[in-house]
Amino acid sequence: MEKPFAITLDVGSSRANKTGSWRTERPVYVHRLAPCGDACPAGEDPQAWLYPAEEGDYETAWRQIMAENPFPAVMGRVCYHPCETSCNRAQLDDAVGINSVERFLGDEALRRGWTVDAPLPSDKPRKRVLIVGAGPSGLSAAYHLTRLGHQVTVRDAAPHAGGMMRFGIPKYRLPRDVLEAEIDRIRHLGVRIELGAKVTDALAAQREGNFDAVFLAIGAQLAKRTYIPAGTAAKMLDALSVLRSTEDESPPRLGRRVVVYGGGDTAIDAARTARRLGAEESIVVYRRTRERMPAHDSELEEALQEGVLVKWLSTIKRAEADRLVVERMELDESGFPQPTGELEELEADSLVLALGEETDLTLVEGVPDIEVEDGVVKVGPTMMTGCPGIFAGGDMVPAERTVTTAIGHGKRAARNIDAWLRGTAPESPQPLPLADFAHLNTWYYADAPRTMRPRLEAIRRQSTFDEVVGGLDESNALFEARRCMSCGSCFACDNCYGVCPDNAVIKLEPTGSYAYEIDYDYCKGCGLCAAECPCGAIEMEPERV
Amino acid sequence: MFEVRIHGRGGQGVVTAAELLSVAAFLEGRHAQAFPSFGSERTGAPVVSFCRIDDHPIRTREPISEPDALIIVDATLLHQVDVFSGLKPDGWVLINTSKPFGELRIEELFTRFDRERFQTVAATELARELLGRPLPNAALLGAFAALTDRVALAAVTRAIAERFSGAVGERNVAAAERTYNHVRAARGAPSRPLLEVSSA
Amino acid sequence: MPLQRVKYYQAGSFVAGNRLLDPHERSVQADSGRSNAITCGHRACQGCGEALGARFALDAALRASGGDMIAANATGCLEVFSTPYPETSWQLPWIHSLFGNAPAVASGIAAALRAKGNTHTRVVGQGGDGGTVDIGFACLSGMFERGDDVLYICYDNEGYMNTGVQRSAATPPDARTTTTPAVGEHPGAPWGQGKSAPLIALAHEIPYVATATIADLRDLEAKVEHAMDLHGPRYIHILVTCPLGWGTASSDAIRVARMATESGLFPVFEGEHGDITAVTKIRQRVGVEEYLKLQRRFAHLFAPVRRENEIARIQARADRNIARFGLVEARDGRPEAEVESDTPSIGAKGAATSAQAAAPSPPHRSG
Amino acid sequence: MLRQLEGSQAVAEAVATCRPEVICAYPISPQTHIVEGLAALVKSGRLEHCEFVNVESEFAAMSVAIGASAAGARAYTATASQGLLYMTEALYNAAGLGLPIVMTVANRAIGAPINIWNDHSDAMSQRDSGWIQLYAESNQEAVDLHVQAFKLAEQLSLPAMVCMDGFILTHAFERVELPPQSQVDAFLPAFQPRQVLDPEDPVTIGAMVGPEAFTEVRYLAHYKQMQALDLIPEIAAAYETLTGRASGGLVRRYRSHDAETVVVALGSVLGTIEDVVDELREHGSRIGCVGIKTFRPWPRAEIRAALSGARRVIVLEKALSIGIGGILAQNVHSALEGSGARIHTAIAGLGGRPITKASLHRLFRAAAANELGDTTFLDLNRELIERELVRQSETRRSGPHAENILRDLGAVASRPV
Repeated sequence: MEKPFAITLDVGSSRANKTGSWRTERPVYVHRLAPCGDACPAGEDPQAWLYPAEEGDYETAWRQIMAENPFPAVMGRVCYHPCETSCNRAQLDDAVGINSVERFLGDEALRRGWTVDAPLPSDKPRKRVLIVGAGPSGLSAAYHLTRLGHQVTVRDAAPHAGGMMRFGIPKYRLPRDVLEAEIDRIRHLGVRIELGAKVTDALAAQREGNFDAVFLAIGAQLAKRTYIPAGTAAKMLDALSVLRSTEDESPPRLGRRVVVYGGGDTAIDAARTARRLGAEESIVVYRRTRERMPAHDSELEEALQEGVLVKWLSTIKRAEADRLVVERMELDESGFPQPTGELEELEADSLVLALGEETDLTLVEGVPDIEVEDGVVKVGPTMMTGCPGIFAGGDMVPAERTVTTAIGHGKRAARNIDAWLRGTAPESPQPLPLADFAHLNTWYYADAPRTMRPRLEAIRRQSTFDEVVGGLDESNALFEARRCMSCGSCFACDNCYGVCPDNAVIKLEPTGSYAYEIDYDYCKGCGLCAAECPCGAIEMEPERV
Repeated sequence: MFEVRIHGRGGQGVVTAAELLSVAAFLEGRHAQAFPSFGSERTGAPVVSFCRIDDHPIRTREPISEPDALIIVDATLLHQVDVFSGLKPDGWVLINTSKPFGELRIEELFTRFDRERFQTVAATELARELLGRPLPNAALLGAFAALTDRVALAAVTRAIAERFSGAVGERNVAAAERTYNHVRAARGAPSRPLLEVSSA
Repeated sequence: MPLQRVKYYQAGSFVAGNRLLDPHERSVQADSGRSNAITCGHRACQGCGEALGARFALDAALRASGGDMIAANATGCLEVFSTPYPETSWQLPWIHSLFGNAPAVASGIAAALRAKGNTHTRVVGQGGDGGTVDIGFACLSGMFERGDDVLYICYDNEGYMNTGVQRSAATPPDARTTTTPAVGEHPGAPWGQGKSAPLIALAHEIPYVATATIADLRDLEAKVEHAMDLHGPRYIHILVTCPLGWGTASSDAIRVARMATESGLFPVFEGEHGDITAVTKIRQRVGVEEYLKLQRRFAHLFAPVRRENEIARIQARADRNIARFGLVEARDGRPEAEVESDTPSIGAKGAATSAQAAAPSPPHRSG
Repeated sequence: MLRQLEGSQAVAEAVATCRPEVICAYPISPQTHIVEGLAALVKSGRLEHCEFVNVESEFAAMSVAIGASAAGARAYTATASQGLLYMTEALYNAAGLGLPIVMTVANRAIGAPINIWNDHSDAMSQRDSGWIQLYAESNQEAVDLHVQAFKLAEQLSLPAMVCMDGFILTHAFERVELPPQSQVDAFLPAFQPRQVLDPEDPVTIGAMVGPEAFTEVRYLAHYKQMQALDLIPEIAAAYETLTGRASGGLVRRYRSHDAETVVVALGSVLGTIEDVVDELREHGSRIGCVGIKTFRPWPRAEIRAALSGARRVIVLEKALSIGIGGILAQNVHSALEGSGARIHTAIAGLGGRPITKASLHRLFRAAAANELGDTTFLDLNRELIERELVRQSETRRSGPHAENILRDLGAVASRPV
């Protein structure tokens, strides 16, 4: 139409006016490390696999886990999930049930028979690696090394693979078929596992099999001892052998009243096992208080629910056939238990000692330059011992003795062994800034309390070795996955796109690393996008003026 | 040019009377201009309206200050308002009243005006009788036509009929004819059949 | 379009978008094909709540009308920053006439469309609180009572910001403006003045009245969409924050609006034909102090001396809203008004109970 | 068709034949009968496709008209006096936006003191609003001007105001020829807006314009209005060939060609003046009259030409610009600059005071006898004024300007009728 001058204008013409020049700060999309990933000893990034899980793409999610950890189903059962302890959502309502989702994915993979492939034969020469110990650490290393294209042989003295996962963790926490299935998956990758093959001399074994590198992961199976005056009739066992023999077909006879001496997870496992073996009374005697008990809370809780009793601040002075003499302790100002001299008697048919385990280091005795301290082998950041080509990990190196840590060691060792074998520098990725709670705008997260995993009613637990903790069905696994706040990582919620008063956020096609782009021609730098980003994935940077 | 001034009170149809008169003249093919004494008078207040009739287009817009004829719709105004102001010596005066002249106490006027040109008519009474309402317009205009002979009864009745449709119109027409004949009779002229109206 | 409410955050009603929903179920502001009724390059201040509110509202209206819409705009910030010659930010047919006549101009447009037998093109009038609540109020009321087919949207930033932050009838008590300066014995805007335009609109018994804020854009969109489903006069009153006039950080624009509702100072409700039909419950109740402290226009309440009485008065004002409108869901599910207060709830019983769940998400609607 | 009609009714009928699509109405005397008439025409269905909007004020009336016109509808409204002032802001806006709204102004005085009767103070107060102002001399001309006004306004995309004297014309019954619908349809095409709010082709109307372009916008507005000076005569001529009636135009001369004294005036008083001119001519005085039909834009050249032969010009006007005097007179002055003609201003008919032939006779004779001052207040009650001014000067001494007014007091001071 023939428009009057100046009074009537063509629509949208203000795009000629680049208001970006007003800006003193510019919004920038960033990626921060979520606390869960930061806390995972196995180096998983839970958020990364929860993301596809939210969309119901479970296989992708599972493969994300498998890139870091070959034992999702096991993890989903035995991991003490530090990820959940550090989860930001815990400060809002409850932590996201990362562990239960991981278990759901692990089980889903087993149910559907998803497998991972070994890498295609590449031009780089295959190296031979010997791994001593078929526990979590060894198998994890074997898995990763194989996927990195190496030829791996695993040797273990035991008749079955799994190490502590099998002999240290009772069935009711980790059903064996699940364990077997995940180990088989590793076998099928082409890992050679030789059982009942004890390695007594690491160097010799390397020479004979001319392996290019060795990874030692034999764990710690020697029960620690302490001197307790005991009558001849007194029945004393150590926790590991109780658990181990429970695994065989000849369970130990413990009697009606069992006392377990110690405060670690093994002690609790032994006490719970005792209940299942028919003990009417299963009492844990521990010399400190609950706060100082090394055993994980969830374990203790379940034990107490099962009727296990704990005698705090007590040490055992003497053991008789049917009774124990116990001394009451009290903590001094430095928090150490001191004897009080007050004695009392405790009826017991057997005493199970769970005072920790030690590593049998005979196989490294001949190895030069290896440093041993406090009964464990010292390793560097690359998991290599003082002796070039000899790496070590798991319970036999200084670290928290959990399956997850061991699996983490295995992965780290594998990647470094690969680097060492190829004569390249060991990997050292730039650590991302942490996405702590302060970075989030939690208003945007709907109230969604955690779904509790179904518990077997306590009564059934006391008599059977059925699995105590059930899994999630798909709907509540999905729900749990969607409770993830995606801390520090854009989840394409469109808030920035929606709240920009200047329409200066461009929404990109779903492909590409970021979902959006700032149009700096028009962005005035008001900071609304950053303030209203739920997950702290936008940062305001001062403009260079 | 023939100029008529109509005096009455708000609500008595003074303005309508002037309009009808102008329409009657228009229907005879002549030029006419009717307008009220502009204002916001309310019911009961003395009001004036004007009507000019001519054979040529009327240009002037001034109020009529020297009328050729007066219609006094409300006799109580005779001694309240100077209704006769500017009336031409030979001007016509039609007064709506049932009283005889004697009771109007206007004898002194006849020193200045022609007694013969004064006429009373009981228009309101007639309206009450015929219309059931005291609206004397039609009756007055019939009488005015008879008195002044400046507009034909036929034109008056047609103007009335155009303004008031149906039974109301017929009764008003009847009222106009009654007073027309009454006045002619009173003035000694034979009542005659309605004239043909020259088409406008 | 019925709004899907999934409890999970990605699909929840609190974020603009949701990669887990079908595109047609996503909010207008999440749609990469949204109309951007007011586009880039306008000269609004950083973090302008009005620019934001206007795009939310008009994009939603445009989508509802299939792009077949005309807007009339009152004088004010919105008009000035969007159309300085030679550029305009509007992308729909838009007219600015005067400060006080936007509702009447809209009426005229609607009348023209009626006369031309055009039943499809929709008309929206809009202005700030000054143009609506003050100088344009007679025209607004006239538009209401005549039943003209116009959706009128008031962007309420609680003052005359365009002219430099003077008091309007929508300025809250104690707020500092340049005509109610923070000096003297009673600094800031006086008590016992001002009016509630939404409630007055409701009193016209028009088909639809709603309040909303830029802090809950899905709710805002849902209300605009519902209003567009109806005909006759409709009124939506949107609280839009003004970083300049309120003395807030530009990045706080939405946060402050959220506080306004969560404190109870700005009740979010809907009404039809004179009755309140729905109330948005407070989700995370906060004291007014948290809200006031974000704004320099209330700074004189906290320094140099803390004015306890004033703060308490404002809190009482919020509490009264909470009681009157039933803004808080009590334990037993009954609105707090009925439980804890003897103030008669002005929302019909139905209103309070038919209100949405604890989250500030729009009520379910179809069509 | 010839009819004996009230002016307001005639205008209502004429406006209806122009097929307006939106009519806004807010009552004010003496405009009421016009919108009442239109309301009936719309309600009865005789005027189709038209929305009659009862608004809450004149401000709203003009605003609704603005919206309607911007949306492409032919919009009409009517007002007077205080109403016109109340819509002033919107009035300027309609002109600024170039919206071809047509409005009848039933001219009436402005208070205080409140006064409902006729003069031109209302329209004159809006002479700078950017609206075209046409003044009707009779109801016939009022009818014809409305039809022409729509054509003019829409051709220029400018609003136009048809001014007719309140009561004197609006309430007067007289013979009027109403143009038949077919004639109006032939003369006035459907409204083709120059700019329109159309979702198919969206535009922003009413942008904010700063110093960089405002002067140009204003210049163009002025330029556009001045185009009416060419267009109005064309339209009037076209209308005359169609209807055979000479109405409107810029100025109308009456026996002024050989006149020494020429009276200049606006609106319905022209008829009375023409009568007086004729009467004076019979006594041999060479007097004539020039009627201004278009006051805005100001037809400077035409008026200068029309008054070229005059030795004496008497500007008779129904408005007073307090603090300076005549408004029309100032405009005439500007047109006659350097012509040497003596110009008298006669302020008459304020607040409905009748302008009688008698008074005009006295005025014109006084002029002929060189007894007329620069500014005369026709029929001013001199005794009353002097008494009042003296009383004031006694209580508080006024300056020499006030004294001058005493001296200026019309040489002619006759008793009002």
